[in-house]
Amino acid sequence: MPKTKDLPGGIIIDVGSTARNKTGSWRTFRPVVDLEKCTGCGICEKFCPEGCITIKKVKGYDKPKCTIDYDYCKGCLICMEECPFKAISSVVESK
Amino acid sequence: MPKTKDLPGGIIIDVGSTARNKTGSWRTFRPVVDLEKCTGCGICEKFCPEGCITIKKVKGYDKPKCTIDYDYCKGCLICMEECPFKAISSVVESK
Amino acid sequence: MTMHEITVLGRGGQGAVTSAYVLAKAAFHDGKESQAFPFFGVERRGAPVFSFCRISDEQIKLRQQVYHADYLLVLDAALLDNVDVISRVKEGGTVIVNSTHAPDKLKSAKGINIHHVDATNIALKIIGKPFVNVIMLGAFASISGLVSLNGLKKAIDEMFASKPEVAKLNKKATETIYKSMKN
Amino acid sequence: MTMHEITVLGRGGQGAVTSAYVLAKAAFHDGKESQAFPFFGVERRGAPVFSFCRISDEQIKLRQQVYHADYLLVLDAALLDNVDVISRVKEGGTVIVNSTHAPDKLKSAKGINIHHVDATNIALKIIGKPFVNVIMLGAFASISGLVSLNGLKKAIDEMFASKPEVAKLNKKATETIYKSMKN
Amino acid sequence: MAREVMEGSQAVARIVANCDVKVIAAYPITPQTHIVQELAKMHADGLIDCEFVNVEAEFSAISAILGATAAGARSFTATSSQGLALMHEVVFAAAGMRLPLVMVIANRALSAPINIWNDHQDSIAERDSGWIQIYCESVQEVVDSVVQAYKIAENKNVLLPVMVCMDGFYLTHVYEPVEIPPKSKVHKFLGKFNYPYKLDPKKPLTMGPLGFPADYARLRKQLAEAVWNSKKVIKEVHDIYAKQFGRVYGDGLLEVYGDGSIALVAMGSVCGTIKDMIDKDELKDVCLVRIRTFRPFPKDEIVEVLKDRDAVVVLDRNISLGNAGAVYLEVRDALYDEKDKPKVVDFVVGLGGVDVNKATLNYVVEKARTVKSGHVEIVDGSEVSSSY
Amino acid sequence: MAREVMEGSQAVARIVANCDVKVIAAYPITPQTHIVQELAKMHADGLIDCEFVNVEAEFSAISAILGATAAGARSFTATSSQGLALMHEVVFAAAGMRLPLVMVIANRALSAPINIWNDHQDSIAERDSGWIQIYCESVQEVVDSVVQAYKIAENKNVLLPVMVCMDGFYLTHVYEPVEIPPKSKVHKFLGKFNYPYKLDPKKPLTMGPLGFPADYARLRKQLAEAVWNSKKVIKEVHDIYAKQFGRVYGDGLLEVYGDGSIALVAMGSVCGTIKDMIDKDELKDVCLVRIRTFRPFPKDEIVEVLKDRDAVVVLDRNISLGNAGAVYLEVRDALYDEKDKPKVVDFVVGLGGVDVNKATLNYVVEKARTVKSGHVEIVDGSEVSSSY
Amino acid sequence: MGIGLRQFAPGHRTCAGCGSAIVFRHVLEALGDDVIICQATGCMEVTTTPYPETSFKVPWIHVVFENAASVATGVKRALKAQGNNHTRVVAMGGDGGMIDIGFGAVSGALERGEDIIIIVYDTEAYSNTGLQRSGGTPFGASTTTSPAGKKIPGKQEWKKNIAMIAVMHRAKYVATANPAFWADLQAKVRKAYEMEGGTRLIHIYSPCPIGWHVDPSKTIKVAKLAVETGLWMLYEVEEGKLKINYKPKEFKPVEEYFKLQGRFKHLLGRKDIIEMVERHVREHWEMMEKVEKEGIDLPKLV
Amino acid sequence: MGIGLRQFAPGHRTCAGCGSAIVFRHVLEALGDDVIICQATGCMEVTTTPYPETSFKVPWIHVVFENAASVATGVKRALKAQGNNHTRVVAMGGDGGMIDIGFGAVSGALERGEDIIIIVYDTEAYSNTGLQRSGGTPFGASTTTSPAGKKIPGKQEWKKNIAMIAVMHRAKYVATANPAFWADLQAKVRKAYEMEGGTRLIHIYSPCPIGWHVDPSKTIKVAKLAVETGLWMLYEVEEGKLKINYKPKEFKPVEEYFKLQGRFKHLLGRKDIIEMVERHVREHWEMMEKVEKEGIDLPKLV
Ligand SMILES: Cc1ncc(C[n+]2csc(CCOP(=O)(O)OP(=O)(O)O)c2C)c(N)n1
Ligand SMILES: Cc1ncc(C[n+]2csc(CCOP(=O)(O)OP(=O)(O)O)c2C)c(N)n1
Ligand code: SF4
Ligand code: SF4
Ligand code: SF4
Ligand code: SF4
Ligand code: SF4
Ligand code: SF4
Ligand SMILES: [Mg+2]
Ligand SMILES: [Mg+2]
Repeated sequence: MPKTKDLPGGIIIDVGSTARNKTGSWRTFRPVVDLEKCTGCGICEKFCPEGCITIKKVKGYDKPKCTIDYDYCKGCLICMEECPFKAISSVVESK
Repeated sequence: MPKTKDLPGGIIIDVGSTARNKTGSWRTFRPVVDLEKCTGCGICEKFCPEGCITIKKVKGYDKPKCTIDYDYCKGCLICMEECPFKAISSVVESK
Repeated sequence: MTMHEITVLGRGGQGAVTSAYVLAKAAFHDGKESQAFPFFGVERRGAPVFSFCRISDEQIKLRQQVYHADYLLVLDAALLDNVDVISRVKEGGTVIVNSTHAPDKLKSAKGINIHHVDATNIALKIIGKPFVNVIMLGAFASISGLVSLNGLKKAIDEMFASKPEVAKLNKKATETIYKSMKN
Repeated sequence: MTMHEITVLGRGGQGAVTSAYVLAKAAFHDGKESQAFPFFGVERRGAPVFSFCRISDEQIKLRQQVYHADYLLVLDAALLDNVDVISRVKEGGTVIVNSTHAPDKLKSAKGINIHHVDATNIALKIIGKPFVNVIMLGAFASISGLVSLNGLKKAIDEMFASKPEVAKLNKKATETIYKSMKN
Repeated sequence: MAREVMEGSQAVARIVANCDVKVIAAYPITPQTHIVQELAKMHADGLIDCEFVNVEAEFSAISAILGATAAGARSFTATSSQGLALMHEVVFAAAGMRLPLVMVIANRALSAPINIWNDHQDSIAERDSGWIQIYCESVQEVVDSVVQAYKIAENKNVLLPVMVCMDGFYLTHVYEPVEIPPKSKVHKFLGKFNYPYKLDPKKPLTMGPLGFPADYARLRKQLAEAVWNSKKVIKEVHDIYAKQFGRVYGDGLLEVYGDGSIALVAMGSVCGTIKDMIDKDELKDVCLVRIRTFRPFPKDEIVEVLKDRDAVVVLDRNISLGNAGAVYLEVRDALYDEKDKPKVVDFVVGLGGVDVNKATLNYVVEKARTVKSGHVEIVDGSEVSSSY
Repeated sequence: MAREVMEGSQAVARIVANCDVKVIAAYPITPQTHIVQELAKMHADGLIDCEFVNVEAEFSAISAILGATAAGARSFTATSSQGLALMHEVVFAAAGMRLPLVMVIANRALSAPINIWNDHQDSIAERDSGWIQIYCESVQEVVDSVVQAYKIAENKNVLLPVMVCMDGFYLTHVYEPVEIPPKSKVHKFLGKFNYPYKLDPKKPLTMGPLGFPADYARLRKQLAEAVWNSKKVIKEVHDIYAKQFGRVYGDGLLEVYGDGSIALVAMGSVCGTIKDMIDKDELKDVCLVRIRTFRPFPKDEIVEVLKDRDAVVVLDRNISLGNAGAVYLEVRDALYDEKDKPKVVDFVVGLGGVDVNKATLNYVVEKARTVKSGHVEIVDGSEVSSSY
Repeated sequence: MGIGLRQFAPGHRTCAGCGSAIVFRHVLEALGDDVIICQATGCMEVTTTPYPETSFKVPWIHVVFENAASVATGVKRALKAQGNNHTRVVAMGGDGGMIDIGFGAVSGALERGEDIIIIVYDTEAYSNTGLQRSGGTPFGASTTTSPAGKKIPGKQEWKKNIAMIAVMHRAKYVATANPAFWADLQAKVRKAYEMEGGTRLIHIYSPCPIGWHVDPSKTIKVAKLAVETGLWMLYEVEEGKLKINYKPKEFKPVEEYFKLQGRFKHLLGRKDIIEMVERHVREHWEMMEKVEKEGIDLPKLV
Repeated sequence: MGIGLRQFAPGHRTCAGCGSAIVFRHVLEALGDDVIICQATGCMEVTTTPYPETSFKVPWIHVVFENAASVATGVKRALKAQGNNHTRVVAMGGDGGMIDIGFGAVSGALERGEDIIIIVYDTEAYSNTGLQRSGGTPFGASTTTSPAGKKIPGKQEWKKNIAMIAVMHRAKYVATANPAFWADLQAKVRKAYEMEGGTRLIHIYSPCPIGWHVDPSKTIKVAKLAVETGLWMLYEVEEGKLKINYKPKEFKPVEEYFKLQGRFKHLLGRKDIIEMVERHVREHWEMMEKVEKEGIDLPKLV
C-alpha cells in the first residue's frame, strides 16, 4: 500500500491521523471526575469538543461513568460547566 | 478639448454619440402614420425602443401628432401593434 | 492549386452565415476542400454582416479573412447604400445581387461582373417567406460553376436535417434560381 | 557589530508574540536597533508557539528565522516535555524558564546556562492573572543586560497604551522580577 | 471515419460526446458558446449520457468538474477570456491537487476594453498554473487534441489538468472538413477513467489539506517535475494516436514546416496562414516553428530546431505588459546558452482579433530582416493596409 | 519624523491613513489581515476620515475601489494569495481602464495545497496585467513605496494601477523601527487626487466600452507603452521622494549592493539577508542585484549591471510550472544580445514559506559555481540543514 | 425630447423591437440627470457602447460581468466621501449579471445596506451570448443551454425569485415592474431615486423578442400578457409592507402567453405542464396575497 | 465509540472549547459513513487537515474558500453518473464561506435544486483569520474589522438571514440548529440525509469562544442563551411549511447573552441599542409566528 507522503497532490490516506497529535499537552486546567457524583448521564460527552469523553464501565462501579481521555482533553472545562451533577471539578495541570 | 480617441483607457467623452449611427438603414418594414387617425395619444411613443417617435405639431393639424424619425426607426412595428386607433400601418421598405 | 473566395453580405438575422456554411458543405460534397466562417461583430438583427467561404482543390490552410472575394453575394440590395461592395471584390470578380433590377448604384470597376436575381420574389413564391440566404447559392452555382446543384441540395438537406420541410422548399427554390440563371 | 537573537517559547494565547514585540520596542528605546517577528503556524490556543527578536547596535538587515538563539525564554515549563529547547540555543547561550524550580528535564549542554523564575506566581500576586509573557522580560533584562528596565517600561506603556491599568501592573511585576534576579 | 464539414464548436462537442464524459459543467461566453449549446442539445435529445450542469458562473464550472473528477467521473468544461480569468484561483488549485481535468479554451482577448475576439492573453495568463497547454492550428487538431488530452491527463505518471486552446472564431466558428473519431475507437484508445484516488466512502481519503512550508515546497517540486516529465507522455500519446488515427502534429510538442533560415515561431490558427504562404513561396527563406505545447515548454526541442537559424521571429498573440510577449521571452531563454545563436525578435500581433493576414506576416518578416536582435514591436494593424 | 518600532502591517495602515485616502474596501486574508484590522480600528475610532467597506469577497474589494477611483476618490485595498487570484479578472480590467489604483499585496503562496506563508507566486501570476509592481525589502520601503505608488499611479502620463508587494509574515508581521512620514508632508508631496476623467454628472462620460479589434489593439499598444514609459516617472518620483524624505532605493527600479563578480538577482525581504551576508563577507565575491520594480521590467538597467559579471544567479520565489522562474526567464531575455555574457542560473527558493536562510543562500551560491549556465533547480529546503 | 432621450441616445445596436431598450428609456428618464450608472456586461452594454460611440449621456461605467453592484458601492462611497449626497448611483444588469454570476455582489451590497439602486432588467436568459438559460429563465422555456429536446422539455427549474430574496435581505425597497406598465415602472424607479440610505432593488421584466422567438412587434403584447396571466406580479415591499400593485380580475390562461413565444412552442398542448405552471402561479399569488392581507411584517431595514 | 469519532478523529487543532468542533462531531455522527464532505476554507478545514494528518475518516475534499457548494455539485453529479444514488454529498462551510464569499455558489446550487446537503456552521465571523466581520455577524458585535471604536460601536448591520433566503430559493428543506440542542441538530441533519432530490440547507449556530471572548467552558451556555433570548430561533421549513421547533416560554433578556461575551462588552448598559435588538427579535418572531399560524405556504420545490 502506498504511503501518504508518496502520493501526489497532497492526498492523505491515513484517515483520522490527527489522532497522532496528543492535544492533551495543551491543557492548563485538568477536569477531574468525581465518580461518586457522576450519574453517567452522558451530557458531558455530548458537549466535549474533542470527543474525548466516553461513558463506560469503570472499576468499582456498577453504572457506567464519565471517563476522560487525557491524551486529547484540551481542558476547556465545558464538561465541568455542563455537568448537571457538578461531578467534574478542575485542577491546574502540572506535569 | 481632447478628443475621445486621444484619451487613455477607452474613455468616451462624446456622450450620446451612437446617434451618429443611423439605424434606419436596418429597416425592412416602414411604419406609416395616418395623421387622420392619429389622436396624438402618445402610446406609441412610450413603447418605441428607439425613442424615435415624438408627438408634436404637424403642419395642417391643430393637435400634435405622432412623428417618426426614420433615421433611427428599425421597423419593429411595436408602434403599429400598440396604437389603439390603428393609426399606423406598415409598408415594405424600399430605398 | 486553385482557390476561390466568396463573401456573402446580408443583414443580421438574414442568414448570411448559414449561407456560407451551406456553400462549404456543398463544395465538400462535390469533392472539394472548403472552409467557411463569419465575420463576427456584435451587431444585432438588422445590421450588415459578412460571411466568407473558400473553395479549393487542395487542403485549405489559409485562415485570414477574405479581403477581396472572387464572388460576392448581396442578400439585400438595400445594403448597397451603406456598404462599399466593390472594394471587397477582386479585379475581374463577380457580384451577385438579390434585386429585381440591375443595381444602378453599383458601378462596375476593376472589370467586375455584376449579376442580379430576384431571389426575394422566388422565395416568397416557393417558400412563402423572404428567406433568400440559401437559395441565392443557386445563382452562385449557376454563374460560377464552382458547386453543383446536387452538392447544394445535399448540403441543404444536411443543414436543415431537423426541418425536412424547410429543406425541401429551399432546394426547390435553389433549383429554380439555378435553372433560371442557366438560361 | 554585535547582534543578539532571542527566542520566546509559549503557548498559543499566552502572548509569546507580544513578548518579542515588547522586547523589540524596549531595545529601540534604549537606542538600539531591533526586530521581532513570530513564527506563524495555524495552531490555535494552547499549542506551542515561537517568536523571535533581534537586538543590535547597527541596522538589522537579516531576515531569516532565528535558529540558534542567544537567549531562549520559556513561558510555560510544561512545554519542555514537547519541545527540544536546547537544540534552539547557541553554544554558551542562555535559557530562562518560568518555573518554581530548576527544570530537571532540561539538561544543560553546549555550555548553556539555565535560569528559572517563578513568573506565574509573581503575575498572580501582582496582576491577579497568570500573564507572564511580558514580565518574563524582566528576567531577561536582568540576566542579559541587553535592555534596560526603563526601556522595558516605556515599551510596556506603548504596547498597552489603551489599557493603562494593565500597563501599570505589568510594569510593576516586571520590575519585581528584574530586581529579584539582580539579587 | 469519413470527414464531414461542420463548425469547429460542433466538432468539439461531438468528440467530447465520444470520450465517455460523465459530467459537463459550463457557463456560456462568446466564442465558446456554440460548444456548450451543442452539448446541451445532445444532452436534451438523449444523445449523450451524462450529467449536464448549467452553473451560475465559471468559478463554479471549474469547481464542479474538479469535484466530479475527484469523484471519479471523466468531466469536461470549456470557457474563454473573462471566464477563464474568473476561474484563475481554481485553475491553480486543480493543478496543485493533480486532478486530470480537461478544458477547452476558446481563446479570446481580456478586458478592458471588453473585446470578444481572438488573442492568446487569456490562457497565457495561466501559464504558471501547472496545466498542460496545447495550442491547435485546425479544427481537426482540436478534435484530436481533446482525445489526447484525456489520455495524457489521466496517465498515472502525469495526473495533470490539460487545456486545449483553440482560437476564438478562427476555429470555433469555422466550418471545415473534419473527421470525428468514432466512439468505439476513442473508448478503446482512452480506456475507462480510473482515477486512483477518487472520493469514495469505501476507501476514504482527504484531498486538499493544508501544507506547511516544507511539505508545500516538496509537493510543488513534485508538481513541477510532473509537468516537465509530461513531455515524454505527450509525445508518446501523440505517437500512438498518430498510429491509430493517422494524424501527426510534429512530434506532439513542436512542428517544423519548411526549411528557411528565418524561423517564424508561432502558435494557433495563424500557423495555417503561414504554411499557406510558405507553400506559395510568399515568405522568402522562412520556415515555421509551431509550438503546440506551450506548457510544458519544449525547451530542448526548440533549441534544436532554432539554434542554427539566421533569425528567429516570434509572433506573440499576447503581451506581458511591462516587458514583451511570453513566447518570445521563453524562446530567448531557451537559446541563451547557444553559441552563434540567432537574432531573435518579437512581434506582438493580432491582439483583440486584429486579423493576422498575409500583409501583416509580410510586414513582420520584412521588418525582421532590418531590425536588431531584441526588437520588440506591437503591431496593432495600422502598420499594414487592411485590404491585402 | 522619528522612527518607532511597530508591526509592518500597522505601518502600512498608518501611511495609508496619511495619504488622504477616501475609500478603503478590503476582505481579510492571512497575512494581510492586520493591515485591514488596523485601518478598521482607526476608522471606528474616527482617526481616519474615509469610507470603509467590508465587502463580501475580494472580487468586490477591487471592484469597489475601482469604482471609487473612477468617481474621483483616492482609494486603497490590500490582499494576498487566493484573494489576489480571485481578483484576477478585475486586475486586468483596472489596468485596461487606466485607473490609478493602489493595492498592497502581502505576498503568499497559492493553493493547492493551501498554504498561508510567503512566496511571490500570487503577484507574479499578475505580471501580464499592466500593473506596476514594486517589491519591497523592508517595512520602511513598503511605507515609502505606498506614498510613491499614489504619486506614480496618478501621474497624468502614467495613469496605471500599482501593486506594492511585501513579503507575508517577513514584512507584514515583523516589528521594526520605521518612520511614518507625517500627514502634512505626505499631502504636500501627493497633492489632491484629481483624476481627469472622473464620473461626474456635470461632465458625463462613458468608461469601459466595447472595443473592436483595431481600437482594442491600439488601446493595448497605448497601454503597453504607458507601462514601459512609466519607468521614467518611477525614477523621478523616487528621486524627489528621496530628496524630501531622505531615503533611497537604488535608482527606484533596481538596487545594486556590493561589487562581487557573481550577481545574485532577487526581490523582496530576502535581499536583507543577502546584504547581511555581503556585509559580513559570508558570500564570497557576490553582489546583490535587487529588482524593485518587476513591472515595468527594468531591462536596460539590468543589462547594464549584469552584462560584465561572471555569473548571474537568479533567486525566484515563484515558478512558471512547465518552465522556470519568471525573473530568470526575463533576466535571460534581457541579456540575450550581449557579447561575452555571463552564465545565468536559476534557483527557485522559498516556496510556500520555506525560510531562505543563510544556509540556503550559501548552498545556492556554491552550487552556482559548479553548474552550467541554464541550470534550473527547485530548492525545497531538504537540500540544506534547517538548523543553520 | 422623447422619453429617456436626454439620457439615452438612439443609434444603439439593440435588435429591432428590443424590450430591454424600452425598459432603459423609461428607467433613465425616471432617474434623470443626476445619476451615475454602473453596468454589468450584457446586451444593453454591448449594444450601447461600441467604442468610440456611446448611447449614454449620463456618466456610465462598465467593468466586468459580475461586479456592477460592487462598482456601484465604490462609486457611491466615493461620492459620499467627497460630500456629494445628491447624485444617485445605480447598478444595472441583466438577469445573468444580477441573478446569477453577479448575485454574490448584489447580495453583499444588500447585506451591507449600500445606499444604491439595483436595477435588474430580466430578459429571462443570457441574451447577449445567444439566449442561454439563466436563473431568471422560467420553467419549461427552451433556451440554447436548456433546449427543448427529445428527452428534456426545456428548463426544469423554476425562476429564481430575486425580488423576495432581496426582501429577505432587508432591502430598503423592493419592487417589480414591467414596461407595458411604464407609468408604474417610472414611478417605482422615481420612488427608489428619492429614497436615501439602504439598498433599493427593482426587478423589471424585459422581453427579448429575438431570444424568445417573438415577433418584434409583439414585445409589449407579451409583456402585458405576462401580467394578465399572473406570471409576472407587480408589487412592492416598503418598510416591510407588501403591496400588490395590480390584480387582474381574472387570470388569462398561461397558454395564451406561451402561444406567442417560440421558446414555449414545445409546451403547447402539454396540459400537464401548463397546469403545473398555473398551479404554481396560483400558489405564488396565494402566498403573496396572504402576506398582504395578514399585514405580515417582512424583514425591513431597522 | 464517542459521538462522531467514527467519522472525525480527535487531535485536531481547534481551540479548547471550540463550538464548531462540537457541531462537527454531531453533524458527522448524524451523516454516518456513506457520505462525501466538500468543505470550504476556514477554521474547521485548517485545524483538521494539517498535512500529512487529517481528522476525517469519511472522504473529504477542500478546494478553495468560495466553492464548496459547486464542488459538491460536481461530486454529486459524478456519483449519479456512476450509478451511485446512495452516497450523500455535503457542502460544509462557515458563515464566511457560505453566507458571504461562497454565497453565489450556494445560491446557484439552490437555484438548480442540486441534490446536496448544505451545512453552514455559523461562528458569526471569520474565525480562521482572526474574527473579522461577516454577513453572519450580529448587529453591534465587535469584530476586528467592525471594532467597537470611539465613533462606531461595532457592526452596524443586521445578521444576514441565510435560512429564509434559502427558503425563498425554494430549497427542499431548510432548518436552523444549535449544538446546545444536539438531539434536534442531529435529527435535522438526519432528515436532510434521508431526503432525496433538491437542496437541503441547515444553518447551525457555532460559538467561537476565542473570537467572541467567551470563557471556553461557557461555549454551550452561550449557545443555550442564544435560543432562550430568542436571538437564535430553531425552526424548519419543509414542503413550504414553517415549523418553529422551540418557543421559549419567556424570552430571557438579551443583555444576559451579551454579558457573557467580550464582543458585546461595549453594549452593556447601552439601553438604546439593547432595546433595538430586542425589538428586532420580537419583530422577527412575530413574522415567523404569523407565517406559521396562518399556514402560509412558503415557496417550495414543485
Ligand atoms: C465572467 C464572464 N462570463 C461570461 C461572460 C459572457 N457574457 C457576457 S454577457 C452574458 C450574458 C448576459 O446576460 P444578462 O445578464 O441576462 O444580460 P442580457 O444579455 O440578457 O441583457 C454572458 C454570458 C462574460 N462577459 N464574463
Ligand atoms: C479568496 C479567499 N479570500 C480569503 C481567504 C482567507 N480566509 C480563509 S478562511 C477565512 C474565514 C473563514 O470564515 P468562515 O467561513 O466563517 O469559517 P470559520 O473560520 O469562521 O470557521 C478567510 C477570510 C481565502 N482563503 N480565500
Ligand atoms: S455530565 Fe456529569 S453526571 Fe453526566 S456523565 Fe458527565 S460527569 Fe457524569
Ligand atoms: S475539559 Fe473540554 S476537552 Fe477536556 S474532557 Fe472536558 S469538555 Fe472535553
Ligand atoms: S398610439 Fe396611435 S393614436 Fe396614439 S399617438 Fe401613436 S399613432 Fe397616434
Ligand atoms: S417601428 Fe419600432 S422603431 Fe420604428 S417607430 Fe415604430 S416602434 Fe419605433
Ligand atoms: S438579443 Fe434580446 S435583449 Fe438583446 S438586443 Fe436583441 S432583443 Fe434586446
Ligand atoms: S477560532 Fe473559534 S471557531 Fe476557530 S477553532 Fe478557535 S474557537 Fe473554534
Ligand atoms: Mg438577460
Ligand atoms: Mg465563521
